[in-house]
Amino acid sequence: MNIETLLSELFPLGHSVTNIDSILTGYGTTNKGEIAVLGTTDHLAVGVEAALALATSALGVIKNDPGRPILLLVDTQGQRLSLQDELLGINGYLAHLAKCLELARQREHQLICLVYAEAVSGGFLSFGMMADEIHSLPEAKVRVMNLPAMARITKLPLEQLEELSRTSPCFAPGVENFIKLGGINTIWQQPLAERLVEVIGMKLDEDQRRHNGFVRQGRKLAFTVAQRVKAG
Amino acid sequence: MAIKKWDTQAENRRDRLQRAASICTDRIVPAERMTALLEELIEPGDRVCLEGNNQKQADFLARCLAQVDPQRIFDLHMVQSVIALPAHIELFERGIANKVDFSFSGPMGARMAQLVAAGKIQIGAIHTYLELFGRYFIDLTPKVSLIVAHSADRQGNLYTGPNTEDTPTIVEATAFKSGIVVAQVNQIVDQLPRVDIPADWVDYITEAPNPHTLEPLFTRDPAQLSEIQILMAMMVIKGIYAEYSVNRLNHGVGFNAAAIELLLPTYAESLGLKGKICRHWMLNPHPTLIPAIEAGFVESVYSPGSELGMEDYVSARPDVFFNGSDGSQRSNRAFSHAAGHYATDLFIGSTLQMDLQGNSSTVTLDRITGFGGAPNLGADARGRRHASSTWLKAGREAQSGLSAAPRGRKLVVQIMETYREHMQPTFVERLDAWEMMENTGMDLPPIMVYGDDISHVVTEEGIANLLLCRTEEERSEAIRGVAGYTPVGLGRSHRAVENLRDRGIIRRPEDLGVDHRLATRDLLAARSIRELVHWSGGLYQPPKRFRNW
Amino acid sequence: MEHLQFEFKGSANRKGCQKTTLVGVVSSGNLEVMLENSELQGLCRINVSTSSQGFGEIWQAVLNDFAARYDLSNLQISINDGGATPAVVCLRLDQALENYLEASS
Amino acid sequence: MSDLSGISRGHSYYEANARQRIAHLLDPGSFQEVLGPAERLTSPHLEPLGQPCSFDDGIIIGTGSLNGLQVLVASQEGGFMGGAVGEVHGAKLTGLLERAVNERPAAVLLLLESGGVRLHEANAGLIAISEVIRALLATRVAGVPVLGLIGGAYGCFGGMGIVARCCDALIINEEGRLGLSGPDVIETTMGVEEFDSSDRALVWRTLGGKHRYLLGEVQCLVEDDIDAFHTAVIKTINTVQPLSLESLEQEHSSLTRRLADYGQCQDGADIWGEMGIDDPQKLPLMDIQSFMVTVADKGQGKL
Repeated sequence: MNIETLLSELFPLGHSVTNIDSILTGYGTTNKGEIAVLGTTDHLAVGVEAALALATSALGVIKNDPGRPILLLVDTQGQRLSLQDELLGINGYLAHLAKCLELARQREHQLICLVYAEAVSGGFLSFGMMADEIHSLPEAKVRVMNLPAMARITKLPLEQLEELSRTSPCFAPGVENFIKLGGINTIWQQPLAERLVEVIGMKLDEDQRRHNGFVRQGRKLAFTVAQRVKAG
Repeated sequence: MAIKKWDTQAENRRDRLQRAASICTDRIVPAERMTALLEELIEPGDRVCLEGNNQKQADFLARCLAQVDPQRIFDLHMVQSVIALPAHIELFERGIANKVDFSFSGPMGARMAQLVAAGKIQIGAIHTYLELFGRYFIDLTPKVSLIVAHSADRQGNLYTGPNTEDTPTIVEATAFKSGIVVAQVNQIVDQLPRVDIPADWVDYITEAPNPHTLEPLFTRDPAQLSEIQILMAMMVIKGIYAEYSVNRLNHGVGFNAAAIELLLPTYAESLGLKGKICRHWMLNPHPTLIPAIEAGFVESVYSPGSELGMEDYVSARPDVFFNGSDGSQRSNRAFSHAAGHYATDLFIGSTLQMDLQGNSSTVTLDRITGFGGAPNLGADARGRRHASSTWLKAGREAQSGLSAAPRGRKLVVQIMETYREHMQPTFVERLDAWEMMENTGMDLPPIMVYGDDISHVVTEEGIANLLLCRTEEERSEAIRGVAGYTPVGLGRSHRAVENLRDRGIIRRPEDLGVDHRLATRDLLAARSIRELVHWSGGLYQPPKRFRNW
Repeated sequence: MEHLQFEFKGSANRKGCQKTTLVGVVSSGNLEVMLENSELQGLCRINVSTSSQGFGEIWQAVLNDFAARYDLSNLQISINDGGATPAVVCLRLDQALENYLEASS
Repeated sequence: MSDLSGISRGHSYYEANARQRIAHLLDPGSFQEVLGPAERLTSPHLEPLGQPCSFDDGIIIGTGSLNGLQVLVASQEGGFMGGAVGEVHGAKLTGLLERAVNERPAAVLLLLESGGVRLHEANAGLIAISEVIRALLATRVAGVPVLGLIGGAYGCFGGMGIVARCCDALIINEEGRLGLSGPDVIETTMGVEEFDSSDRALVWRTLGGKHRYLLGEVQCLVEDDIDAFHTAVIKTINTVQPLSLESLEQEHSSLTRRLADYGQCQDGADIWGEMGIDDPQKLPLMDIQSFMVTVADKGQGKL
């Protein structure tokens, strides 16, 4: 779904979201009131400028609109792969973005994420995955890496990975797999505006993902292991 | 009766130079005209020497030669130390050359084997360096030699820099037998630091578009040394170097040798061995030798070639190394290998395979790799006559109980783990070299070091002293006794091995008083390239690929 | 992956410590060795998980010698192997046992 | 054994494995492992791919003391799958950080050495790292400092590179590397012209400890000695700032300035030159002491 269609379906009551260099910022109107919007489009490869721009917007919402819910719209092919980004410390820029979003959570902003196109590793990790809850459109593509690249790096035969991806949700790309693991809460079906309104105001205190992965049987160990460590 | 002419070779040389004048009348040839020049200088069927060893390479001239018109220049007989560059192979693929006499073909070994099978290369023989150099003066004298130097002056004198290597030998054989010498240099300058090759031995010089290739072949990163290698190095120091007071020696290249070098300032020092072992070396300037030099173990080092990054360090230690009046090192492979054969008391090296006779080989199937210098260094010098206490002690061990005129023995030590990585056994019933011989129709299996030259075999299990063995069976059992869990080692008789142990033929670390708990990386004088730089006072400048800072 | 189990009857009742001992790291050409006290009716049991298939006989030979060298009982040894050579295996076994006995004394 | 004084040197952090680092960093005998190897909490995802597992899944966690201060500690084993984060590995780390919120130790010490997500269980690994980030920041919000130590052969990359920069403070040695995408990943994807990963000097100018220190990304640059890390931990533990709007705005302006000042630079040495360091090419060759003298008052203000 392209970004214009998405925004009009999410906000039939109107929005002021702008797209500058594939960075989305602005506000949308719902029948539960205004919601701040931050996001990327065009499968953006997130580099230092983009991470900084998103952080600027996040800090702006924290300062100017205390407590307003924030919708994170995800479409990224991951971090930008370049020497210059590494030279400047891109991981620090992405961490900064994650910290700004965490501060928003601490200051009672609800963080809702919608993966509407692509969500890949680094760009997703420091942005959409910081949300209280993560949703996705049915056609969205979520992955760490595609299978051929994975086969190359792990030096495992592609056929073996393909075979195993049919039974294990653990490494094959796909929204369904992330749902089984608890990494994504739900798939949003039309009408999107209703889906959004349903979740606004449902404030969650804890990271639910381990528990969801356990209940959905996709990630059986993470929850119990973490609980045991925590309990001491 | 017709008068016999005695100067046909010189006349032929004049003809060639005259033809070449159509391309270039000057001694200094523009790089872009080099291929055309070679087409005039070289005639079909010529014996051509292309300089290059495992370190420096006349890479530009090799490319020029590979580009000549094969309709004009063909059936060349190449004589060269090493076949290492793609251009070397192209000569045969394009039919410019069809025969080769050489010494080593490491990286191109697999392609060599294919071309031999396809009938594109006829191998005269695979030599050691000294043999090949020797034949340059007997029956393989080059008509044209394409050589490499660091720089030239406008008169044509050459400066080789620290990597003199094979150049004097090749030029001597060519220039004094009516041959033609063409040199590539990195730069032409007004004033050379020193003259390594005089101008009147050189016919043409060209400034190559890029500096010649130089491989840091003797650099071993201490970060990769394992505890097993350290344990074996401890055994060598205590069980061989100390026991025989080894002072004149050569180390083969490799991690096992690097481990020994790095234990001198620590383990050997702790045993009080400074000044008692390892004083005089025939060795490329191994960076891993720096701590031992700085710690005062090493008095002199003579080198067959230099090592990338070691130039400033070597220049700053003229008491140790052989340096010119300009301060930079001068090396010479021919002299070094003669010295390594006759003037050292010990050689230590590693191998990929060893059989029950102690024969060792670095052959892997489907590759023709050759010998380099190891067989000359790793062989008893039967023609040696001067004595040393080390040589005499080894000789006494080898001869005890035999009625023969007394003579000494060189210590030839093979050091290796019983398994290589990926669980390839080092000890085998039959060397792959035999199969190689059968597949390629060689006269002999390509054995690197013959078993009867080997004095000691060192593995993680211990040391086998083959000098003390009196029968074939005893030698085999001694080798089995240090062959670990390889099929060969598992075939041992425990009783026989214990018997050999009682006689001191097999010695385990505990028999030697080597505490295996000390065999950690903390025992290394340097655990990283960075620490080597530190030892050198910043003089060693490692190539980029070896840095982690 | 290949999973092997070996058992040796020992007589020396050297009681180890309560703690487990672990040495080594599972990486290419390396292994981890874990030693635990265990009531095994006098047996020393060794479990090996290895990424190198088909070397059961060599493991048997290495462990035979190890068991003969130390004569251990009531000890569980567990190994995760990343394709270590017998030399490295012997070294780690010795290190593990030294740590184990040291900690228990 | 007789005199081995020639090798009497400290314990190299770079050389040590994950367990040895903990043993030398903490007060002797104080470390109590949580979910140790005997629990056999191994990854279930490796066996089907023919990969050996490790009894601790490549991370050692537990409690201990450092100069008498109670700390929680986690140490990643780079030797095992490059320290990569899988389901169990990540859950141990997350659990430890959450435990810190309850126990309120003086600090949580993260001895980081990781290539990021373990591809053999990629989805679980990615989510696990996200959980670590959230747990880490929650721990900081709760007022417990989290310090990261970097200095192993495998560096700190991928998602763990982001985790590192979420810590209150970082301590690194010269050999340590910190970044997001490893040089080999960039070379494989974008070509050798973008990043020649075999040029190790370039790798360190871009990702190495000295450059990270000059950028102000790490608070302490130390010798490769576990004692030096120990000293740096004590020095740093009391200087940490809470996660607040003010601190983030400060970081924001610092990162904005960095981008403006050095955004056009193509090489670490260019940046150091811009910082006003004379002869920047010399920096990589200096030992830590002379480096510190040379760069005093240079580089970006510490975050």
